[in-house]
Amino acid sequence: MPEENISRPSPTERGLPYWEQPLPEDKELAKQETEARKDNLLLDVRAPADVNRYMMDPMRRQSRRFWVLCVILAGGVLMWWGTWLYQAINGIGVEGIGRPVMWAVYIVNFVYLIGIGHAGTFISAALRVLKFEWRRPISRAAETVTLFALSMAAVYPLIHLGRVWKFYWLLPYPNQRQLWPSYHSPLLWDPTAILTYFSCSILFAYISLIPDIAMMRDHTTGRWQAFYRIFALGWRGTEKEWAHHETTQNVFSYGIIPVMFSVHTIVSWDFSMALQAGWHSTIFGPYFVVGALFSGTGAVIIALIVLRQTMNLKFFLRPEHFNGMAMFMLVLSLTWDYFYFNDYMAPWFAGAPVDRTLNILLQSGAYAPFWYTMLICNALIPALTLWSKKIRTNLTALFIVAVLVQVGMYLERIIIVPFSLARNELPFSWGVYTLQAPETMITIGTFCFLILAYIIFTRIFPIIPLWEVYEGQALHGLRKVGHYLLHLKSAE
Amino acid sequence: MADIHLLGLFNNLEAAADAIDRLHKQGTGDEKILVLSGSPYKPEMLGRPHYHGKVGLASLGGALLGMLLAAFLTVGIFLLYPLIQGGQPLIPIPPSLIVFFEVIMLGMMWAAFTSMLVLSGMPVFKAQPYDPRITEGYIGVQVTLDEKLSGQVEQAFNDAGTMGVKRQALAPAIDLNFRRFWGGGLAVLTIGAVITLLFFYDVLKINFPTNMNEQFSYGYEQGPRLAAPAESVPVQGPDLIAGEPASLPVPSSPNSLQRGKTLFGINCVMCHGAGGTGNGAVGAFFNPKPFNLTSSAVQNLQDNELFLVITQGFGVMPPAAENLSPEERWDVINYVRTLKK
Amino acid sequence: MRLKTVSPVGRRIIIAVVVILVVAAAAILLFVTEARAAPAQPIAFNHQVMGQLGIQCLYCHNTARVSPAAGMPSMAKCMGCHKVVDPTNPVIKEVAAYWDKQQPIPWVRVNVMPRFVFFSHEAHVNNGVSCETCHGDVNHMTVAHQVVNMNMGWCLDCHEKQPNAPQLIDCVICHR
Amino acid sequence: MTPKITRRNFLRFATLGAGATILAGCANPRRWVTLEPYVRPPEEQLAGVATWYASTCRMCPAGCGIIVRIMNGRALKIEGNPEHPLNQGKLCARGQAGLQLLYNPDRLNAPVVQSGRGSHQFRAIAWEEGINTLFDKLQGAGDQVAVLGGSSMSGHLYDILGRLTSAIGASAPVIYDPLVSMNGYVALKDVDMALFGKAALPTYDLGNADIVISFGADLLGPGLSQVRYGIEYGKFRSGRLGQRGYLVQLEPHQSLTGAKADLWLPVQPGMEGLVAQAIIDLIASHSFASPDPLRVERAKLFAGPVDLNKTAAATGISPTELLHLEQIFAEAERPLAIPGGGLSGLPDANASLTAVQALNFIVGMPAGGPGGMSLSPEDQLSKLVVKPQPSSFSDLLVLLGKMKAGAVKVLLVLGSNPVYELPLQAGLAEALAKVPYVVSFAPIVDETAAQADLILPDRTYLESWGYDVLSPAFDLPVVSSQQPVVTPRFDARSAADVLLTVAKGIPAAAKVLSWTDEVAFLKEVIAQFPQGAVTGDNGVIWERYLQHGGWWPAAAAAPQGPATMQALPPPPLQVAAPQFLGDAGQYPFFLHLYVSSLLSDGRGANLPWLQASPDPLTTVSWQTLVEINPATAQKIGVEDGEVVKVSSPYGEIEGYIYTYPAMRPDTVAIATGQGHIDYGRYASQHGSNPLLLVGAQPAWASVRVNVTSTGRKVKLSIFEWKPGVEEGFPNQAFPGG
Amino acid sequence: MALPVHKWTMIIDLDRCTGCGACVVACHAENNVPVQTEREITRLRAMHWIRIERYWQGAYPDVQARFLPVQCQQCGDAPCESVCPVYATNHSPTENLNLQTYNRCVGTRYCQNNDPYKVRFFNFFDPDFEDSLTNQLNPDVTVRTAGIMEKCTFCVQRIRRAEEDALSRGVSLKDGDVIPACVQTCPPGALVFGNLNDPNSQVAAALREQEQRSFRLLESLGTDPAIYYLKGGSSHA
Repeated sequence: MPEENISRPSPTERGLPYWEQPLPEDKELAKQETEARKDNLLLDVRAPADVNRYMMDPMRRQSRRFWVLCVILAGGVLMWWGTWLYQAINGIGVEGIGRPVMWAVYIVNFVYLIGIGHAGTFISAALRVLKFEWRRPISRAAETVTLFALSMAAVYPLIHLGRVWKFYWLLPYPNQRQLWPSYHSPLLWDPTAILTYFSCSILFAYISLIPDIAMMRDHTTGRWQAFYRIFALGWRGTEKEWAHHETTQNVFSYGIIPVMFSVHTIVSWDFSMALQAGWHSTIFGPYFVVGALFSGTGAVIIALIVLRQTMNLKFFLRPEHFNGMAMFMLVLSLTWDYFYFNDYMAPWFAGAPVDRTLNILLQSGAYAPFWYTMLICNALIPALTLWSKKIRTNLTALFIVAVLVQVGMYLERIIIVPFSLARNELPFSWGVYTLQAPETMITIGTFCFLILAYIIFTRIFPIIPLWEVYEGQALHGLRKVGHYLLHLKSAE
Repeated sequence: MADIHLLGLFNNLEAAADAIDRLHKQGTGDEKILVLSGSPYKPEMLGRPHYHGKVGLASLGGALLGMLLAAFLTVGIFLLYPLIQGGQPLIPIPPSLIVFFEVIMLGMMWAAFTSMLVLSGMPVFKAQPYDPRITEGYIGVQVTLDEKLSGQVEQAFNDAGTMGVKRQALAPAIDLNFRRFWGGGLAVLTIGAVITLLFFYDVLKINFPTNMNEQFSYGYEQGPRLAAPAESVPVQGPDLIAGEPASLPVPSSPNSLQRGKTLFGINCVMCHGAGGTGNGAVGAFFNPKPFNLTSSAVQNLQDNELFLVITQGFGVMPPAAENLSPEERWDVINYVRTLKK
Repeated sequence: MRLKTVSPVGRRIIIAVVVILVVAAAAILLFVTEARAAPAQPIAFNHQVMGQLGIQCLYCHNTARVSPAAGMPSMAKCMGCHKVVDPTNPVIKEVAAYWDKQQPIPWVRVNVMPRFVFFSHEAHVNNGVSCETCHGDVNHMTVAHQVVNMNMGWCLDCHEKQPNAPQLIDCVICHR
Repeated sequence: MTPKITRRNFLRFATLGAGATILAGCANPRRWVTLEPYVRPPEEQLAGVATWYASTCRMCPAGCGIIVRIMNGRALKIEGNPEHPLNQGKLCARGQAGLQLLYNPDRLNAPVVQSGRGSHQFRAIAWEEGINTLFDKLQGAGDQVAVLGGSSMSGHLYDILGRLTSAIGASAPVIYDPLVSMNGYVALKDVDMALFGKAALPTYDLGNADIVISFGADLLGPGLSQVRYGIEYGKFRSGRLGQRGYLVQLEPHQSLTGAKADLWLPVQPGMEGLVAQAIIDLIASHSFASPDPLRVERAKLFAGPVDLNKTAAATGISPTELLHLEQIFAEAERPLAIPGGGLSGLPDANASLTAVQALNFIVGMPAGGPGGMSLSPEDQLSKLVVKPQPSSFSDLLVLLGKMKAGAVKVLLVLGSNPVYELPLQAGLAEALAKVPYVVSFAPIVDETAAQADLILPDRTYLESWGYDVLSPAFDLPVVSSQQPVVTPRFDARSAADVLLTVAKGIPAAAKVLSWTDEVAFLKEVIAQFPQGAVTGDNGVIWERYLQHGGWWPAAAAAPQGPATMQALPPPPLQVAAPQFLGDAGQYPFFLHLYVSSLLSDGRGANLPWLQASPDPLTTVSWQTLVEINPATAQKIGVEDGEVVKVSSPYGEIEGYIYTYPAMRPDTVAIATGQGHIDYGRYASQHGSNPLLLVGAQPAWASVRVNVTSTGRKVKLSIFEWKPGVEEGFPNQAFPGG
Repeated sequence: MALPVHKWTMIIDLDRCTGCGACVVACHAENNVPVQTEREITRLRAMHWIRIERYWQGAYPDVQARFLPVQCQQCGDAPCESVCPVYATNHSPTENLNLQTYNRCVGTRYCQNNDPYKVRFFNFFDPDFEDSLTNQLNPDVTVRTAGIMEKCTFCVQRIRRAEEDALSRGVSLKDGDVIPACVQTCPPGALVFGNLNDPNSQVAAALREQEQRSFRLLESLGTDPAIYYLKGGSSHA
């Protein structure tokens, strides 16, 4: 990985940067400030040079375990491609679907991954709009989750096509047939929304990445420098550049939030537009959005914890971040409870025949284990644990909770897609879905790709937006109020 | 004397601000000064005027483009090939609204990104006055002015406590690479689009392998053509039954005569001639010559005999059974009767 | 340290892309020739001669009037005339050879259409669509070849012009 | 369907990548496909235009008229012949599937000799060699030749066989297959002979009846004539506006007819006769306001003392129900009693059948009027044409005895598959072992052909000539014509032609069989017919006869009136409860053997369409089910899809449990048809053959069995979602109301 | 000249239907519907464009089977159409049929999810027809390959053939000129087919007479099916 190439100014040179001023003489103040700095990144000022090093050192040094992991994941990806080829050659029948359950794991993965892809943008955009300062170090890690989750989610509709080699018929391109795709169908609202969301997420992530790529360019030599130079686009950090940079980021932040909401609403419409018990519900839009944010936040927490432990980012990722994210997840969990209760209550009360059949199936029937597990993981566990700050800041506990949330949300999608499809108005055509090897392998393979891409990304690009950290640190100061020391943004 | 760039580096904000103030005192205008930093500072911090970008405006324009595209995707497509689905109106409003929203947002954000690059002159691949330490927290103050004034500028920098000054000759005002990048990019896109369209419209035709363009079933004229079972009789019944006179004469109605005329034109004229006088172009090859259908020799024949001739041929005359169904043969016979002089 | 000038990467990219496109286009041209070329027929049949003698298309391809398929004339029909007409012609000798062996001539289809398209000759021929509309001026072709690549858009162009267009662009008109 | 990589798959694979696409595009092998003209165009065969040929269906003995859609010389679709008096354009599932018999991939493409019976070591030979071998063997055998045939054999073949055997002094051909025996053709004829003085199959005017009591007769199933009774049933239900017949079905296991009945009574197996007799006795003793006072008089001829409670206890039909039945029957205007084929499988078959037929006698036969039972009029043609007459099982045993005694040198098997169809007890195996030479004419190697030394593959009915005298013919005596609708696709020759050729060499036979081929023979036979409805104005014109699909008179002959019947003294009537074979303790369940409505007696098992179509009542395909009442299943602790062993005193088979709500708890029902070991790829290795459970054939309906679980379970290849259907509609209401 | 607009309609008399299954096989023969093996059927992949649903009514001994033939209802307002992203299934304004264009289908299988009658069948694999069995395949109907959804079309190939012939002969279709394979073969005449726009057609007459018995399957969904069922009558004695 990239090598240093420049001489760093020594602190002994005259005129230290203002943030390297020594601590106050007053012991009490000094103690308070050190305490505060431990928890709050913005108060723990370091020279940008050191910050750069904190970020770049773990990027340079790869343990053997890392490479082994990469090889294993790559194997998983190959398995996915092989299985996909096998499925394409023989027909989709290698999957376990049959009448009337025509959609199964592939769609479940699609919905789940789209959901994962939501938190990233939300954290970096919404929290930016709301000027949450603690978002700064974690925003890029979250955005990256979005990128790769979305790229995998976008693959699943193709995997589940019966004739994948005809996928281009779903695109609105002029052709000799004079025949276009039909925008009557939710299946075309989907790609439109996902295209918007995916491309804009990429651009959004890239925009905030440019100054840091410039940093990498300045700190590397040879091929790597050429590589970074291309992507830095000649960034120098002039006022003009910074000004455009900020406006663009604001445009994206404000623009991408409604898109994000629309995307998962439209995904939910794939189901709620259908005349299918368990699907045909008006609450599905917000219900899916919240579910998505819920699982997405969990996924980001998992990513952050892993990053912090493996890449030694203790300087950037501090308890305050996990605390905030965990609180956020708790709120989402409660919201999810609310929406799910809505979605459950109406059919229960109305007691439409098929809905009742379905409810019985979930509560006391064959699918009861899944249903109860889902409720426990999504509602019970977060509500019980995340109240205490101890748990919120205890990474192990938080990690376990986040993983359980993932399990719960995945089960939720399974219950919605294949389980609902198993029942309809004519009992003669009821059915069941049985999982088969191919879709299992494809699922595993795609998740391998997701992880592989993520960890390689973290080794090539700074996973922490360093310039934002500077900004945060530069624009903040300390003020003493009585004996308490509080931090504030400097005058704007 | 040519202008040059002078880049003064400062390791803290105050020093940079100080330097800029000194430059101002020397009468160097803000337009000549440029500040480089590793993280965004408010220009006011350095006593610089605020800069107003046009990115917002550009993104509005993008939104408009998006709206046009959306209009085509929905209304345009629905009208181009009007197919009814599920009892919905030809142009369903709510789905169209979804598409409008998404594509407008798409246009807005893409425009914002592009305009950010273009407005700030990126990408730029030429050498610029720069120092890597700027991403280490240093502040760079770049002054562009006449070379002979460089002395006092350096003086100002030193007084403000610079960490070093870099001089660089002025680069050409316009960046060729910049033009190449955007122009070339556009060119590639257009060329690509045009060529793909040629394919899409079969102007350049690929025999794209399609499922089902070959079938398991035997096509209408696909070999091997199997003969009909010998001696079996189809439901339509045989044309001629041994010992039975050919039955079912079609009465000579105007319709029948009209059909007969057409069929005569297709099947008989080339030998028997338009007037049936036996002077057809193909007939010339035959020996004996084709009969003159207007002659009494022909006209005196019974209907059944004519039917037999048409069905089985006569002498060198080939049979017409393959071309004419029994009813059609009667039509022709009716027409031939009208040729009688 | 000194500043390096950056090599014009953009130009390289452009050149690479253009080269690829040119190669692709060249490759495609091969298929164009292949797709439109007249196939080699077992018998060097010459429509022009028949046209000059004023023989109607529907005499040989008679089922076009009554059936979806245009129909190839039976060997009996060929020999019906050619027993007498120009029997010494070498081409007709070949036909006679097939006839003596009582084998059908494996004619090669010129106007190919996928089997999932159900074009009906009778519906067109009996409703004022002339053979030339789709097959070109075969009467003056020495070697029959495809004049239009019959794709869906080409069919639609005509169907949309018809008075009962909204019905004629129905999918079921061609696809079953 | 095991996924396999075909060329199409390869193309699809190629199109996955664009680069591969271009390659596949230029390498697309069939860019130019050939067009093949006819050398000599057959009359009426234009490219893309369908031709229709009329013929006769041979999938069962009923003999419906069919028309076949031919395009490009290939048979594409079979439909009923709308002109045909029997089926009036309609057809059943088996008739529709005949095409797959014609194009069955397992058909023999040449005569074969087998080295070692059952070895499947077949050697293809030339037809001349085959025919010569047969000729030599026949000559060597002298009069020690036996013929075993199936009931759906063409009449002219049966005629030729008859003449051949009688000429060489051999015994007449034996016609046997389970379909006719399980539908009681023979027994019914005997009973009609005894009762009405005419050995003909009864026909029931279901369409015009108002009260129908069916004693286990599955009219709507593969019985006497599924199609005709289907049509009649349509009339019976709503043919006459406002009128709707009332159908009572007595049977232990609900059949299609039971499902459509207005009243379904699960009678104890074998007790239908008792019910019939009880009704007679009641009619004699009561005097309801019968439209016809004669009925009571006639009833008295048969009546004996009646003990309702005893009958009720024996039959499982409560006294009130018996009274109800008697009342509606006696009071009805045009009542009808129909005996089921199952009765013929009882030890005292004739008594039961007589009891039921006596009911029809009592209500009186129609004098030209609608409704009631009449006797099939096919005998009006007996002078001109022959119909394969099913032999009784005793005749079959006689033949087997001769074979065992070594008195048969050559055995010819045509259109029948005894090795599969006969129970082990019949001792066919050792009988065959005693026969030096066995010749089979099966187009597909079935179990019997696998035991033959020489197979001369016959043509399937769509490729061959023949005629069929309809039996039961309803109101018209009909001869249905059979002609090839396609040119033979496989190198098979019609058995009749083969026999005619062989007969040339045998002096005795040559005298009586002088025709060059079967067509000449048929033309001669048909020419003697009187003027018919569609066969031409003066005499019978062969072409018209073929064109319209047969010969039948223009007007219906008057059905047999009551007068002819009263002349006979009715036989004494005593129906006894049947003795079931097998000890009730060891074999607790009655075995209810029924003919599968799709595979019939197993002859349909090699047709994929019939195999894969769901059975109407269980919706299961490809498998053999052991149907038991859910309560019973719970009692003996088995559930759906469990593999069980069904054992009778005579044998045991394996089957899959299917809990069937509409059957008696003390009964086990199994359908025939599956369990082939040969007979083509679609038939073999599917299910098991319930005929192995049956002992001495006459009593095939009176066997007890036991069901024991093997512990294994399988997935039923079932179309319905069984739990859902048992759960009922979510809103608990059948859409039909 | 505008083509005549037909409203093809089928009437299914549940009282007449004997569940014999002739229609099922007739449909296989006419429409090249592939045969599913035992293994595929156990995986819930049976394929029959028309199926006879059998339900049980009552409890032993008063239990009876009820037959309900179900095929594509050719809805006037079909839920399955509007969800197809490629117009593979859409509504024919001329025939008033719910069309399935096999060669356009990409196999999203959304239509089957959204089809309340579950009468659409998906080709999970390529059909395998034994060599000689291909002789029987109907050249007027496309043989579907893997990944394609298929369903009952009211034998639209027969409808089109009749219309093309009528058009080329300059005559108009009469009632009974077109009947699907299932209707043609049904022995008890439980199925009746015709053009409802023609007041003299058999279906129109039957609907007028039997109106009190007629209902449509899952009518409450508002799909406007083109198949009318006649309730099973009942008689007492």
